[in-house]
Order: sequence, then C-alpha cells, then structure tokens
Amino acid sequence: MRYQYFPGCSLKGSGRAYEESFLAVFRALGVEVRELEDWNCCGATAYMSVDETKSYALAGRNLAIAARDRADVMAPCSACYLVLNKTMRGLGENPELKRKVTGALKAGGLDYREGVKVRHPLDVLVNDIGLDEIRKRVKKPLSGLKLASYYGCQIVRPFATFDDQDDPVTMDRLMQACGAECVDWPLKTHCCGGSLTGTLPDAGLRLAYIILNEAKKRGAAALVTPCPLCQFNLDAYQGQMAGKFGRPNMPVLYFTQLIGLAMGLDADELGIGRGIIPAQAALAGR
Amino acid sequence: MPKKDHKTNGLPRVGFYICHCGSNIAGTIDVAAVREYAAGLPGVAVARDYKYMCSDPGQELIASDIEKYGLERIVVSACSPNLHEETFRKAAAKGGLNPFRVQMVNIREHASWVHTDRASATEKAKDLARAAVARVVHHRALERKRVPVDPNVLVVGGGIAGIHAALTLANAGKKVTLVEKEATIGGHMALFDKTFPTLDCAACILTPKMSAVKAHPNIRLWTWSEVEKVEGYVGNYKVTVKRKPRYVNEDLCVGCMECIDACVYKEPKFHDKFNQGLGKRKPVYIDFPQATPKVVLVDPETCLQLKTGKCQKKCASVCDRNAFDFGQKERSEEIQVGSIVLATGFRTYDAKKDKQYGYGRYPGVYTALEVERLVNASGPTSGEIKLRDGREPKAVGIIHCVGSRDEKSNKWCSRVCCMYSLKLAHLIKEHSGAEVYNFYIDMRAPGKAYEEFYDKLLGEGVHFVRGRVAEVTDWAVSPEEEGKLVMRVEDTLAGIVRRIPVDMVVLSTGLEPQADAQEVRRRFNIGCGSEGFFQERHPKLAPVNTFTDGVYIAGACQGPRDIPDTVAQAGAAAAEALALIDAGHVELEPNTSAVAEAECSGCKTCVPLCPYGAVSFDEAKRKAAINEVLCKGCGVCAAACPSGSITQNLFGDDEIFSEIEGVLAK
Amino acid sequence: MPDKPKVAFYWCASCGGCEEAVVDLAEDILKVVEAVDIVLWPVAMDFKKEDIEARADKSITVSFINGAVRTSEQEEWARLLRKKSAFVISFGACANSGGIPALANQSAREDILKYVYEDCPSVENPAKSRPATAHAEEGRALTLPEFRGMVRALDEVIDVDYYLPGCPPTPKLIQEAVGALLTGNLPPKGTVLSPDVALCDQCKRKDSKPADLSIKEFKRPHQVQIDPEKCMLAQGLLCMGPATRAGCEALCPGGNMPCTGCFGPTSKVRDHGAKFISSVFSNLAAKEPGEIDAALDGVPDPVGTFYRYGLAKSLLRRKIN
Amino acid sequence: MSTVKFEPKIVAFFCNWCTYTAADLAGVSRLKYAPNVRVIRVMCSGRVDPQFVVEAFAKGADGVLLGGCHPGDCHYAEGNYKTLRRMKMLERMLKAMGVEDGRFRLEWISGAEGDKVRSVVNEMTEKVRSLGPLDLPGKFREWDKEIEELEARVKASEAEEEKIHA
Repeated sequence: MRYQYFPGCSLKGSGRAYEESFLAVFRALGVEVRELEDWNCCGATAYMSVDETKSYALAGRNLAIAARDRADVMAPCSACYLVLNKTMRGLGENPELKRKVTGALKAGGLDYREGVKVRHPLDVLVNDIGLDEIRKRVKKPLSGLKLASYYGCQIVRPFATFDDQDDPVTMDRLMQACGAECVDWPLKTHCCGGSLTGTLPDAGLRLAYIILNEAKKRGAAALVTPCPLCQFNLDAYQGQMAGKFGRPNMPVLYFTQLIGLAMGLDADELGIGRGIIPAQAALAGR
Repeated sequence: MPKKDHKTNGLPRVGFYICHCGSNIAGTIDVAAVREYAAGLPGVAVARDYKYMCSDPGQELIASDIEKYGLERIVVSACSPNLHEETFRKAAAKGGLNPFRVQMVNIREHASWVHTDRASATEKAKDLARAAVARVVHHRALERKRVPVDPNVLVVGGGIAGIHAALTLANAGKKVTLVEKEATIGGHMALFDKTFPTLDCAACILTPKMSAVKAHPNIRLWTWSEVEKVEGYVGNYKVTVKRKPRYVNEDLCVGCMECIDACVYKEPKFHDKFNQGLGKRKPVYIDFPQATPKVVLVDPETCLQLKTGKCQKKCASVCDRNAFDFGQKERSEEIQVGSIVLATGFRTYDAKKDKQYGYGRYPGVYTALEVERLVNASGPTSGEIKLRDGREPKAVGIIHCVGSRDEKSNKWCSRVCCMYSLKLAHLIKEHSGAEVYNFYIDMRAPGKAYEEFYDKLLGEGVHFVRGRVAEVTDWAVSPEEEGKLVMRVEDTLAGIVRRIPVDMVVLSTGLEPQADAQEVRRRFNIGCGSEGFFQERHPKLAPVNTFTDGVYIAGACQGPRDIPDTVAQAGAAAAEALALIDAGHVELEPNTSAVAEAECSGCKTCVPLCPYGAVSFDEAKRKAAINEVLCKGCGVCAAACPSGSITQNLFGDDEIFSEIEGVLAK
Repeated sequence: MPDKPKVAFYWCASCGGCEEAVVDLAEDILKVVEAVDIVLWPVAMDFKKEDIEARADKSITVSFINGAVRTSEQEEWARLLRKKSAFVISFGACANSGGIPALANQSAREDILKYVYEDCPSVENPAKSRPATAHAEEGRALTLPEFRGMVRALDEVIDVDYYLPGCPPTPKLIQEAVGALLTGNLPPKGTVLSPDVALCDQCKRKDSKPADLSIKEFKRPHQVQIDPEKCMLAQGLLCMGPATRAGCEALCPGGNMPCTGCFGPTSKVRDHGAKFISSVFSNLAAKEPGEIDAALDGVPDPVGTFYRYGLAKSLLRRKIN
Repeated sequence: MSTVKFEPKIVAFFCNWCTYTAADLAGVSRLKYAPNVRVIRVMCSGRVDPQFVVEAFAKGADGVLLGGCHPGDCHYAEGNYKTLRRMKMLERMLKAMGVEDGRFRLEWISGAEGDKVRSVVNEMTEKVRSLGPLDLPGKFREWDKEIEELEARVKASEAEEEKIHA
C-alpha cells in the first residue's frame, strides 16, 4: 500500500501535531506515505469568492502534480480534502471551466487528468486498512477513555463521500477499535465557530463553547477530531471562553494521536504535548 | 363508381389527412404546406387538413372520402398512434376499408410539441408523411383473431384495494382468487385506528368487508401466498401461486387461539411485525383478533418444534380440531384466469435514512405507522399513548414530509401524510392531552371535507409550525430542554429559528413503491415509472390499465393515494375486468408473424427466440411454424429469419424498408 | 440446317474457377458444344475483340460473364457483350456480387497500388514506378486499362438477365441454365437460377441442429476437430448456410467445412452480411455486454466473414472513409 | 462552397412500449429537442434487423438511433437482449466498414424517461453534426462517376459510328 500526501498549510503550521501523528501512525502501519512534490496552497481561502477560475486552477495544480503518480492522495486537513474534491467535481461538471484550467496548467507544463483520488485518512484507515488490522495493532488499548468524536463540517459536507452526512461514524468506530468509548452526542458536525472567531468573536466563541460544553456534559474526557481548523479553534480559545461562558478545560486531540497512543507510539512522537489544553490528565497513565 | 384518378399510377389510392389539433399541431407546423406536399406524393388521391381529425366530423371525412375517391389506403398525420390509431382504424372501417390499411404519423408528440422552429418541424412532418405514404401501400387487409376470455379473475394484494376489487367482481358473479402475501388480508388499513377526515373507526368499516371476502362463495382467498409466475396473454393467463406453509391446516383451524395460550413460551417474546415491533408475539400467533382468515400460523424461525424438532407441542395437543401439521411444505398451485387486478400497495419510507431525525437512535422518535398502533385500541398499549420507557408524553412533535418532497430521498408528495398527521395530532391530543406540534412545509388538504378537518384541528389548539425540521437532538441548551428531544426548526412564518422541546417525535413517513415492485411488475409484464410505482397506460384516460392487456392496477401500487381514491380505483379496475369478461372474447392485434413455408429452410434460428413458444419446428414438414394465437407480435423472429421467410403483419420488411426510404428520400 | 445458338464465355476479375466449372461438365460439355456455336471463350479459344465488334447486335444468343469488374477493360468487354447478346448471364459469385476480389473494397485504390508496387515485401521497386495507363515510345502509343476505385458486380455495370450463383456454379445448375435457355423455358428476368430457399434445406446435418443453439463461443475451422455429422453452428463454427441460397446441395458441409456463403442470400434479403448478423447473433448465450463482447471476439474479421463473396453488393458497397 | 448549415438526418427505430412511449411522454411534457430525428415505430427493438440500419445509412441517414426497453424490462421478455447481441456485432462490422463511432447508437430508454429521449436525441444530433455528413447516396454517385464516363464514351463512339454508317 502506498499513498501520496497533501499536507496543506495547517499541517505544516498550527496543525504540526496532526502531521507528526499522522505520519507516525502510517509509518507504524507499514504504509508508505510520500509527500506531494512542490505542492501549493489548496485554495481553501477567500480566493474562491474572489476569482473562482483562478482558485480552481490553484487547486488543479496540486491535482495535476498528483496525477503523475497512480497512488491515491491523502489530504488529512478537512479544508484541503474538501477543496480538492470540489475542484475535481467542478472541473468534471463544467467543460468550459475545465478547458480554462487545463489550458492554464498546460502553460505551466502541467497535465491535468481525471482519475486522481483524493482521500481522507479516516476513509483510508477504515476502508483500506480496516478495523480488524487496527485492532491487531493496538498494544495499549484506550480502555476507560471516554471521547466525544467531533467531525466538523467539511469532511461530510457538501459531499458525503465515505460517511453519513448527518451522523458520521467512521471515527467513532476507529476509536472503539482502539479501545476507547465514544459518547453518543448530536453535535458531531455542528459548526465549531472557526470561521467566525476572527470576525465575530462572540458568535464564534459561543459556538465553540457549545461543542466543548456538550461533550463535557456527556462525560467525555477529551474531544477527538480529524480537522486541524476545528482542533485549533476548539483548543486555543478556551481561555477566552472562560470569562464569557465558563472554562470547558477539554483537551482536543487528533484521532491520529489517539490511534498512535493505542498502537504504543511515544506521546512526544505524536505531538501530544503541543496542545494548549494539556491532555495529560485525560490520558493519565498512557 | 368513383373516377380513377390518373395520378396514382396504378398504386393503391391513398387518402392523406393532417390534423391541426387546434393549435397543438398547427401552432408549430405549417399544416397547409404539409397537406400540399402530401397531395403530390405518388399514390395520394386526396389530401386534406382538418381542425380536429379525431372529432366525429373528422372521422366522417375519412369514411366519406373512401367512398367518394375510391380510397384504398389512409394516412392520418396527427398525434401518437398509441392514442388514436384505433379511432382512425374504426373510421376507415366505417367507410368500408379494412382498418389495417391505415397508418398514423405522429406529428404532435414527436414534432409540434417538442420543436420550436416552424420550418424544421414542418420539414419533419413532410418527411414522416412521405414515409407513411410509402409504407401504407404495403398494408394488407388483416383480420383480428378472436380468443375467448376466461371469466375468472386474479386479484393480487388483500389491502382495501384488493378487497374492494375482489368483492365487486364476486358480486357480479365472477370467480375471484385473491392472493395475499401476509397471513391476513386488510393491508395497511387494518393497522389504523381511525381514518381521516371522518374519524370513523377503521376496523368498523374494514372488518365487515374482510369477513365478506372470506364468506363470499365466489372468492377463493389465498393468504400467506405469492404469485410466482404468469404465463399466457389477455383472457388466458396461467398463474402459478406459491403457498407458504402455515403449519396449521387452514380448513380445520377455527381461530379459537387456545394454542397460543398453550404454547410452551409462557410470554410473548418475539418481534411482532403487525404491531410494528412495539408488541411481542409467540411462535404460534395470529396478527390481530379480526385477522382474515381467522387462522393461526407458526413461525418456523422461532418455533421450537420447527427449529429443533424437540418440543412438547402443547399447541397441537390443545387443538381439538387436530389442525396442526408441522410437516407442511411450501407448494405451488396453478390457476387459469382471464384478467388480473394488481393491488399490491405501498411501503412506508424507511425513517432510519433521515439520520437528522434520530429514528432508531432516540427511543422517543416514532414513525407514524407505529403511532397508528399506539393509538389503536387493539394495539400493543390498548390505545394509550405511552413512550417506550412507559412515560406519557407531555409534548409531541409531528414532522411532515419525511421521505417526501425531498431531493435527497423521494421527490414526490405522498398525498396522505398531511391528513394522517392531522388525524394523529387529533388522536394523540384526545388520548393523552399532550401539546402537539405539526411541522409542515405547506398543508395539503384537497379532498372532500379535508380542509374542514384542518380547520377543526386549528380550533383544537394543535400547534402548526411552517418549516422543515432541521434536526431532532437531545442536546439541551436550557434547563427546560434537559431530558427532552429538541426539534430545531426555522419557523418560516415567524422568521425565526426555534428550538421546541418535546417528549415524542412522530415522523410522517411518505409512501414508496413496495420493495419488490420491480420484480412484481416484471412478473406481470408491466412497467414502472421512474419513481418505481406501477405505470398506468395513460395518466388521465387509462389510469387503471397497463400496457399489458388484461392486467389492471388499483391503489397505492400505482402511486400514493388515500382510502377513498384507492377504493374508487379498485372499483374502476374491477369494472375494466368485467368489461373484458362481458365481451366474452378479446380481439388480438393482428401484428403477428407468419412463416412463408415454401421459402423456409428449417434452420430453426427462430425457434428459441420466441419468448412465448409460439414458434415451433414442424418435424414432419421440417419447417418452422408460428401459432398465431400465442404470437404477441414482437417481430424478433422476423428480424432474425436468415432467409427473410418470416413476415410480421404491419411490420414487414417491405413496410419498414419503405418507411426508411420514405423518411430519407428527398 | 438452322444456325446453332451462338454462345460467348467471358471472364473479368476472376480466378478461372468458373471456367473450370464449365470444363467440369465433363462429357456433358460435348452435348453443349454440339448444340451451340461458341463465339468467344478467351480461356480456351482464340477470338479477337474485333470479331465480336463485327457481329450484329443481339446476334449472340447468350453470354456467360464471370468475374467481378475492376478495370475499364472489363467494363468495355461487358458493355460490348451486352450489346451483342440477347441474354447476359452473370456467372458465379464474383460477377453476381463481387466475390473474393470485392474484399478489396475494404482498401482504397491508392493503398492497394502502394502496397502492390511499393510496400509488398517481395517487391523491388526503388523508383516507385507505377504502371501508367498510357505510354508513348518510339512513335507507338501503349495503353493499359484503368484500375477503378472499387470492385463492382457485373450488374452494376451492365444490365443482366439471369444470375448463376456459386464459387463456382455447380455443373448441375449450369446444365439446367443452358437447358432452360435452349428450350426457351425461362423464368422472369433477374432471377437467380437456383432454389430460393436457404441452404439448411439441402444440408444433411440439418437434423442434428438443436432447437436452441445458445452459442457460447465461436471457433474457426482450424481450431477444432470438426464433427462430420453435427450441425456446424452447433459446433460453434460460423456456417453461413442458414442465410445462404441453396443449390450447391451443401457441398462444403458435405466436405466437412462450414458454408462461407458463395451462393449469396435468398431473394428476400437485401444485405447478406447484415441479415446473417441478425440471425446467428440473436442466438448467443451471453446476455451481459461484457460476455457478448467476449463471444464476438471469436469473429476476428466480420467483413471478411459475412461478406466474403458479396461486399460489392452489400448495402454499404465498400469501406467508406 | 455551400453556406447551408449541415443538419444531420437521423433515423430512429423506437420500440412501441418503452422508447416510443418515452418520446410521447417527452411530447406531452413539452420537452424541446433537436428536430433531426425521424422515428420509425416497431413493436420491439428485437424487430430491428441490422439490414434496416445499413439500409438507412445507404439511403442517406447520417446517423441511426435504436431505442429499446432497459435490459430486464422488455415488454416481450427478452427481445432487447437479442437486439443487443446483434447490434454489438453490427457495431463491429460498421466500424470495419469505416462508419465512425457515434453514427449508430443503441440506447435503453424506458417509457418513463421522456427526458432521456430529449438528451439522447440532442447529444446524438450534436455528435453526428460534429462528424459531418455521411451522405452515402452522394458518395455512391461520386464513386460511380468513373464508370459513367466510360459509358458516355462508349455511347459517343457508337453514335459516331452510326453517323458514319448513315
């Protein structure tokens, strides 16, 4: 098994722990993951609303690079995952757009081809590697750890490619395979407020607080997520929430970190210490 | 004697008629230009245009011209032959011409209605006219074969539609076999407590009809049975019915139900399908007290005797009629009928598919059908509205259009949900006094006394919120929401997003085609629309007919409908079958194939191709032979005959080649 | 003594097999020779074109013309004989429908010439010279006939009275035809002088043909040990018999080879190959597109198989682009 | 050069129960589509003999469309399978004879798919338009010019001869 890897900006910046744990887990699983050469911004910025064509071309460039290889591309960041998939669909449905974008790419010496598959690591772990294999690799089961799995909006909306739009379960099943318990809760895909925290901090913070508070109410010791944007938004502003709503004090971890722990990898290797809200208490003894 | 017109040059004399169809055709096609063009075609002795060819004067025109101009062929350029071919054949016959010497040109459905450019639509009409004139020359005089109609009728499905159709036919003196796949007839209606808008008790109006079916000397009732195979053709169908074992002799059981009491299982503990899983039953059971036939049956999946062969068989020992027969096997029976009424009903949308409403996750979420059982006096709670945890709900929310009017699931309106939601709102309020909220997109109450019923509910204090519910959640944001199900909805009348806490959510699931609708329609050789309901022959003019003669459809298998409409349609289907039976015979389309014996080499290519066994190999003559009565006129043998020795009437090589040359010659 | 009927034999694009067929009449040929005067038979006797040109129009009772028409010379001869003959009989598959030579209609004229004069491995022609239709040297003009763009059947060039089918026509059919001509007992013009029924009618294997063929795969004769009794199609061999006119008395199946269709179709059929496709392929066992394709892969050369003798008279006539 | 825009001529064979009905439905629904198709109604797609297809091409069709019921849905049980088998062979033959892909098309269109009639007709019209005219009758005339010249020459020399004799 071999995959290409599109990191995007988050995994090289605020989401470094995600990259570290993602690569560590796949390394430990013996799956080859090769970073896409010379990748660029996925296009998940305000660019899309400024100039659609250019933004498609931006994303299309990454796809054209990926098309040189046959292996599927993993995009762990939800935003990258969505934008790359959206670009493929957009170009597939709109021949005029495709003509413009492929023309632009050709001018840059790149050949855009259909058929590249952009996958989320959740999808790869559950559907390619399989829960049975994960279970076999678990050395230190996360027994007794109660988690709230929080998916965020982008990996199931608007395209539900590998999980249900309203009630996704992939990550719950993965966490259960690692021995953890997942609380049943209804906010798995509710907005984390991430896109508002910068512009309407009150609204953004409130939305984030709702998520964290509900998870806490349901007895979760930590929140687990596949999205670097959600992770940052939910983790970084808990101090600011304190004055307004209360302090959730809820560590927010990447699912890859928890899988890594269960597989017996070192906490440092998985970037566990990088979180703002310390996870030590929740992960006591692991 | 009409003068021979010199211009037909020895060709049969053709009359050409083009219809304006008001402006339907004339609005897009230059009818006069086509008429003039046709007048110059070889063989055409007269060409006319007329406002409505299908009207009496239009038909009369053809009939009188036949006499006046000595016409030997007729071409009518108008609408689809599927609509009016028969009309113009009759008009020709009236004028003394063999009706099969008529050809129609479809310039309405296939031209004026689908094109906008007048010039190209007119060109198309001319091309098609030329082809029809070229082809009609080859039309031979044909006669329809008559075959007798078997007066017996098969009704498939024992819901209210099948029951009503069967009774109507039986009352008219016809022998009916009613086949139902469940153990009892009654269908969905038997599940209901009350019916809208009259709120009369469903059982009170249904069970007498069920008993009448059982008691009727002209009805043979086969429940727990399914149609396996259908062969033959209109008037003469051979149907194979699979009869599943009940392990109880139906003729001996009187339905005393003592065996149920005696069963080694002291308490009912198995899933009770009839009660939507809300109640439990024993391995030996009867769906409900008024089940018809009132005969118990044994479930082989749960019965100890049938599973292990080791049981005290207390059930059998208390039966003073010795009705138990654990050795019963599934068997097939063949019956002969002349016509078939399909009334196979619907299923409700699977509420689990709409994850946002939490059905299957939150015990407080119910489907409407479950609530029908809860409010039913003979249901699992004897009519008390009790939640799965035993609490009585203080507030209930009813979500309309679940699995209806939804791009993600079913696009159609299920027609009954608004009304049954109102009915359930009324019954829940009446039974429990709870606050009831209806969440609707818009209220659809178009039946007799339906709007009035809606008005009545408005007066009863039932809340109406216009908006599609976004989600049902147990995420509480205030103390009063704790322990409740919260319904998040945009109230589009108030213009705000609301959170309404309730104890019970009712999903008004829509109506869908039965899970096996595709298999069933293939078995009966009928069609389905894109949504999967059985396809009627014409949406307006032949709503209970299908494209297979002698097979009629009634009730919700054709599309969502309520009880009054279903019963009306069942009556219509019965009437269609009666009309067929009373005619005593059917006339078969003469578009059958025939072998030119002298030219047949006996290569047998055609023999296996016929799906009806109409083509056989005559061992004595060493040639192929076609049985005209069995032949349904597909023409596959004519296409395949490698020496061109098989001809299909009306679709012969000469006719089709002329048509090809005709559309292309210019 | 009244003049004996005058008879001409001519060959166009032909292998000579049709001439053989005449010789194959064996002793019976003497009766023919006795009954008629042969005025032209290039393969056997020395006559000149001028001899024919000198004859009065319609003075030849009957001309038997075999071979397809590919060159202007063949056209000229056909026209000349038509003019001088009371009857013209198109003799054999090539004259009737193009025959084997018409398989060349799958190639463009230029491609044929290029192959034959340049690309063929056995050709040594560094100057890439081609035969010219006219050449003058030392005051003498030499001409060669035009090589036409496509092969034609005889009746595409001249009017034909009757057709004798086969590659070649059988002695029996030839005799019957000659007999009919001599006695004046003639069928309607345009008739093919052979029974208008398909070959299965005369085939000894007919009884072994199963009612339901359900052909699973196609085999070519060299790939199997052919059962000498069993219907060819039942053995997966593409036998054109069901779609081919009878008259040969199933010579090929009798010799343990499937019929290849040299007698052409029956009178009701416009396109021999298309009709054959319609019949045999309806009876494939496969239902799914993939399975059907796999079965069809067993027919590597559809045109050469279905139109082996009839491409010139197929509805499409030749490869289009 | 002619400036008249090329309008493809497409002959369609539609089975009565599915595709013809779908075309009726398209009409009733007032869907709009290209006017280039001329429909010939047959009871079953299984009636369509490959001869009809080649005949249509030979008589001037630029495209031939064949519409039947979906597999498993044939009004006559399995007629459409027989169609599929022979048409797949026909496609190979047409390809070998130089008829471009896209000039012959087999489509399954059920009685409920009026919209599919519209899209298939539109697509096919555009496809055939892009392929340009097939115009076999024109090609036949072109091909046969070479023998007409000779015929004319022969006739002329005969006339000459007659003049001399006269």
